[in-house]
Amino acid sequence: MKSLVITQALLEQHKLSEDEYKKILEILGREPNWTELGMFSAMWSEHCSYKSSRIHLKKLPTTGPRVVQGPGENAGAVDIGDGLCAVFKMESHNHPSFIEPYQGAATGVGGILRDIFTMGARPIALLNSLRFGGLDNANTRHLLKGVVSGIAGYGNCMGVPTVGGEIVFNDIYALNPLVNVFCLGIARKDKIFLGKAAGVGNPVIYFGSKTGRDGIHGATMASDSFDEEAAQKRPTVQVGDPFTEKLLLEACLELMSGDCLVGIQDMGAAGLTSSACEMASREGTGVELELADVPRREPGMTPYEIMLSESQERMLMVAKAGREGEVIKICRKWDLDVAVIGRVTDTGKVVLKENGHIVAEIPAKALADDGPRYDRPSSPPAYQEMLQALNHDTLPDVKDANAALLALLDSPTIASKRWVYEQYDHMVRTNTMVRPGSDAAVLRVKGTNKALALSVDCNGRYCLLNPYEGAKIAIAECARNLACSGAEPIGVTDCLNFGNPQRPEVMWQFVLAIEGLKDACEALKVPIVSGNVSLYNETNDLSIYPTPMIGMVGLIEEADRTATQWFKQAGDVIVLLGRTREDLGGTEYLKVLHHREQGSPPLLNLEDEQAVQACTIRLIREGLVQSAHDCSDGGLAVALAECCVSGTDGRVGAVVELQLDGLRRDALLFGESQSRIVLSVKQEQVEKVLEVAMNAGVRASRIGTVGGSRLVIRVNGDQRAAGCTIDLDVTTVHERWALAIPRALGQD
Amino acid sequence: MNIGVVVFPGSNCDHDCEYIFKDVLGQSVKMIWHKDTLPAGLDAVVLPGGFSYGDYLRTGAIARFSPVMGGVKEFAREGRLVIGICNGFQILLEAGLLPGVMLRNTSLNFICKDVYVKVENAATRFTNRCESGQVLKIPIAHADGNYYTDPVTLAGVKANAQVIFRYCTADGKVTAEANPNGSLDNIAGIMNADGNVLGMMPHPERSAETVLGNEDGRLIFLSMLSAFGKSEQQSRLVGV
Amino acid sequence: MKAKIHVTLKQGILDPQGKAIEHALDSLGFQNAGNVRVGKYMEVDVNETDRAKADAQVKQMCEKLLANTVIEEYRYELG
Amino acid sequence: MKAKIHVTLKQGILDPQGKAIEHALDSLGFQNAGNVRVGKYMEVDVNETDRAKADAQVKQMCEKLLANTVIEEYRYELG
Ligand SMILES: Nc1ncnc2c1ncn2[C@@H]1O[C@H](COP(=O)(O)OP(=O)(O)O)[C@@H](O)[C@H]1O
Ligand SMILES: [Mg+2]
Repeated sequence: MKSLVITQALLEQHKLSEDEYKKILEILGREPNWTELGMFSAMWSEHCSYKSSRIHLKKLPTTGPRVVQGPGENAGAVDIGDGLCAVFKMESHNHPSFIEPYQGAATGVGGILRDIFTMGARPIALLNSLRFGGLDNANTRHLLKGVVSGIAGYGNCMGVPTVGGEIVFNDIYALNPLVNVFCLGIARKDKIFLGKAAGVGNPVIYFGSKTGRDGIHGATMASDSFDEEAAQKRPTVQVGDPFTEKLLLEACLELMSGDCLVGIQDMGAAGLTSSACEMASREGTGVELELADVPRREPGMTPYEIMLSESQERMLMVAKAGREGEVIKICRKWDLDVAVIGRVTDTGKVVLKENGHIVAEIPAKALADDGPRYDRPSSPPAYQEMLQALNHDTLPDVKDANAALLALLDSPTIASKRWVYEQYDHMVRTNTMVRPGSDAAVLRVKGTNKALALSVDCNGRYCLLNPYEGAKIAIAECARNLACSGAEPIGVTDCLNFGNPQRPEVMWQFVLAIEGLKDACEALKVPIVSGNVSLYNETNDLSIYPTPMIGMVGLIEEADRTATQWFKQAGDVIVLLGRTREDLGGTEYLKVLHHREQGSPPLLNLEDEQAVQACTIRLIREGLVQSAHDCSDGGLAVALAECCVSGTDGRVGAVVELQLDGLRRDALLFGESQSRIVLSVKQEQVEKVLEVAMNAGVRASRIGTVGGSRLVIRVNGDQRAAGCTIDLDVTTVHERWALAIPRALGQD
Repeated sequence: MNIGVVVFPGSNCDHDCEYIFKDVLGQSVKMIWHKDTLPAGLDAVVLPGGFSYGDYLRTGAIARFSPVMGGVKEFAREGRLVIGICNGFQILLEAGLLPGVMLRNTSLNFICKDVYVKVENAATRFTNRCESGQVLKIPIAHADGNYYTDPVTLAGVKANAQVIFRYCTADGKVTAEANPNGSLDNIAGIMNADGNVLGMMPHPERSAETVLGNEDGRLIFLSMLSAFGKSEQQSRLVGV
Repeated sequence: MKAKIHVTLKQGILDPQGKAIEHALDSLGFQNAGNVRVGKYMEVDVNETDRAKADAQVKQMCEKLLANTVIEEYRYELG
Repeated sequence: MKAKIHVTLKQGILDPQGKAIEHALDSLGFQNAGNVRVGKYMEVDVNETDRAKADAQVKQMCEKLLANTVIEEYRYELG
């Protein structure tokens, strides 16, 4: 091994601290060479080692009767009965998407898909959570278009439907957009594959695309903040090849249907380095690889480059000794590069050779598991109190409620996302019962009577104002979206997007958010089975809002017992479940109409939440409701408007009468009190519905009737002349809501 | 009925087509790897949707050279039923089994949504269970569905009643607004002069079950069964 | 030998991509840009020293695969 | 003036299309074809008689819209 002079600059370039370097010296008992330094740098990056978050993530509830695989593997798995598991995970591709939106988002989709099918699951659904700056910014429009077509380009080509997601626009994300993708697959419970290098002597096989010089050190980049200089650097971008990934998917599933595989893992962040050391570390074995046998796209690649390349669409697997032939045959059938590149050993080490000469030798566990771990200091930001202080007396109540409602519907965060999801194939595989456009997507599970409901949610502004409550609400809202389709939540995945953990205020947000997730999951009895942490989301010293994105999976026992959010039939009665309070803090109303992002987020009582959800699920299962929609951004008025205009088969009006009961008008109409669901119910079933709710301890009020061509919301019986009543033609309401995003994009 | 579904590298809707014919309509289905030859005894061949060869170069351009395509051409020449859906349609065009080409959608975007199509010719082996002029709601999902051909060919296709589906409004008007992709003459599906090869961009297999909220697409498959001489009762209908 | 191949849409065939680019250029302030046509450019190494043979091969590749001669035309240089 | 613009992938960037075409050529019997790279070719009319001005404009069009300079490079001729 060549010796190397380790300089301060070299360490900085590899983002290793002096202490971390000392630890490396201890582990190796000598100086690392260039390749080894690179491997430590990648594996000990924040992205791969979770060094700032690990001690906190331990607090999350990860067990439950349905959990088949918790965190630690490529994805989590929960039992859905019939011998099947739902396998799912969410992941971020924020930094790459900022550099090159199309390829960044596309390769994000590629990565999460591989996480799912390496587990032996066929992916059946994708969702995405996106955060951008305001659409009045040309670069944001460019990013949005690029990201959406990148997600579409990859997912559509793979034949995996993108069935839902969410998008929020806020200037805080302008220079640090978030691109989080969620994928769910179905596997047989007894055929789940894990990433382990078991069986000394077994062959280690590389397959997929060839290795090129793409994205070397992507993992380290994802663990870095951005500044103008970094934007200039523009490291080699990874280009996705969904066609090859589709072949990889089919080849994997074909390989897995036999019994020749022992373990398998995709080469994601930190490429061959992470897959090799993690597979060995999980099993307590070692691996020895011959780098000359790694299929390569470019001549002259060094061991350093081969080990750290993040070329896409590659896999590493361990097969049973003597079964190499079968494996190779299947890979060739699918036109994939394949090569036996090494063996499993009992040394506990990752040993790399180049034409027989050792070029690196590191204990696998040291790389994969013994990375640094920090309990970073945390303290609330100085501005926190100021943020939370919101004196309602300084806010004039709403005067023109019509205009306020239209302004909210025109806010891209609230507006219809049809422009986005029409670019996604959301129907391929013919499982999609409820398409994007309702609270949750619903997919039947072929071969069973069941269906799964999926939703992703997070309100970053709530999390900024109160990280604990905000995180709780993210879980509650996600579950509520599932409840509106009649599904009981069975598992959670998360993607925790935060700023720079070396800032105590960011750590404070992180620690509190974890507490919130924990309490909410425990109350709703739903485990977190997989997840991802994305830190250093800051640009020019400005951190994003803490954004712990939540993806949740719900089970519907009988596929035909589900509901959608829009009103169905004139004459149906509108019933509101839950209680409206004076919750104006952190609302979209406050932002859009008063240009303030301030106050305390709405109060969430987990017991009330649980009761409302259980009640809704029961009502849907008993076939007692025509539609169910939760109140979220924009409050009750926006929820009612959406019920009127979001239907797939046209629009319908409604007449609603509300009582102030001592509330402000704006709080009543646009406040974002939690644990509220708008139902529509056939006339003859209203009594029954109210009775079920009463028995469940849930407040239920009859607030109006579906029908006509106008949305009318009267407060305390007031008339239009008073200027407070909402009275709008549904065509106007629809136009404002449906075309807001295309309108905002039309500025180009 | 014995159905063969061809699997190209990158086919996506192969399982969906298999599901419709086998699990929903109770027919026997064989999946045919594109490097294999067509097995004997098939009554119809389906070229499914998807992204064969990633849609690289041009949609369908590489798939048309797959070894199986020789057999498919022969099968078509013998007058037996071939249906190409979406990417399958694009492959049929590139292979010369149907006239014309597909250009990018005028929006340049991939579009996935329900559209309405009007049945222009109900006297075919693919549409005999429809009424002439009937409007069907069937989803599309493509980026290259903008049908084009030269005026002479178009005139021939029209004169021969080979235009089977046109994009239309919900009440059956063939208008520019109802055209989702810029397709010439609102064409959504055409067949060959002999009437045994159909290509269509909309996906009937996605709208053939009540659980998915729409059964209009089922008429296409039932028509094929009828053409083959089986009534709906005879074919074991699995109620889904 | 390296073949440099241009595949372009035939005159008179609608070019949706070209149109979209023209529109985008326009709204970016390039009002004097017009008539945008988009085609493909491909480079292929042909392992063949005989020029005539290489030429025949490239022509065949174009005819068979690289261009759809219903709507596209091609030209190439060998070098 | 007419600008003829070539946009190609930078060296080292994966070219999935090129790869697939190469594979297809191979199975069509063109075994001696290799190293296929696919790019775009565009023609734009620039309504401008001053050559220097036209040049500056085309360069800007490329930088701003026609090429994605993160992964692509461009060259053009004016004529
Ligand atoms: N990025 C996206 N991709 C796909 N679908 C989306 C996306 N963003 C929003 N949607 C869909 O639009 C609908 C409305 O989204 P949203 O307003 O976030 O709903 P909710 O407030 O109930 O969570 C949902 O059905 C959602 O799945
Ligand atoms: Mg909702």
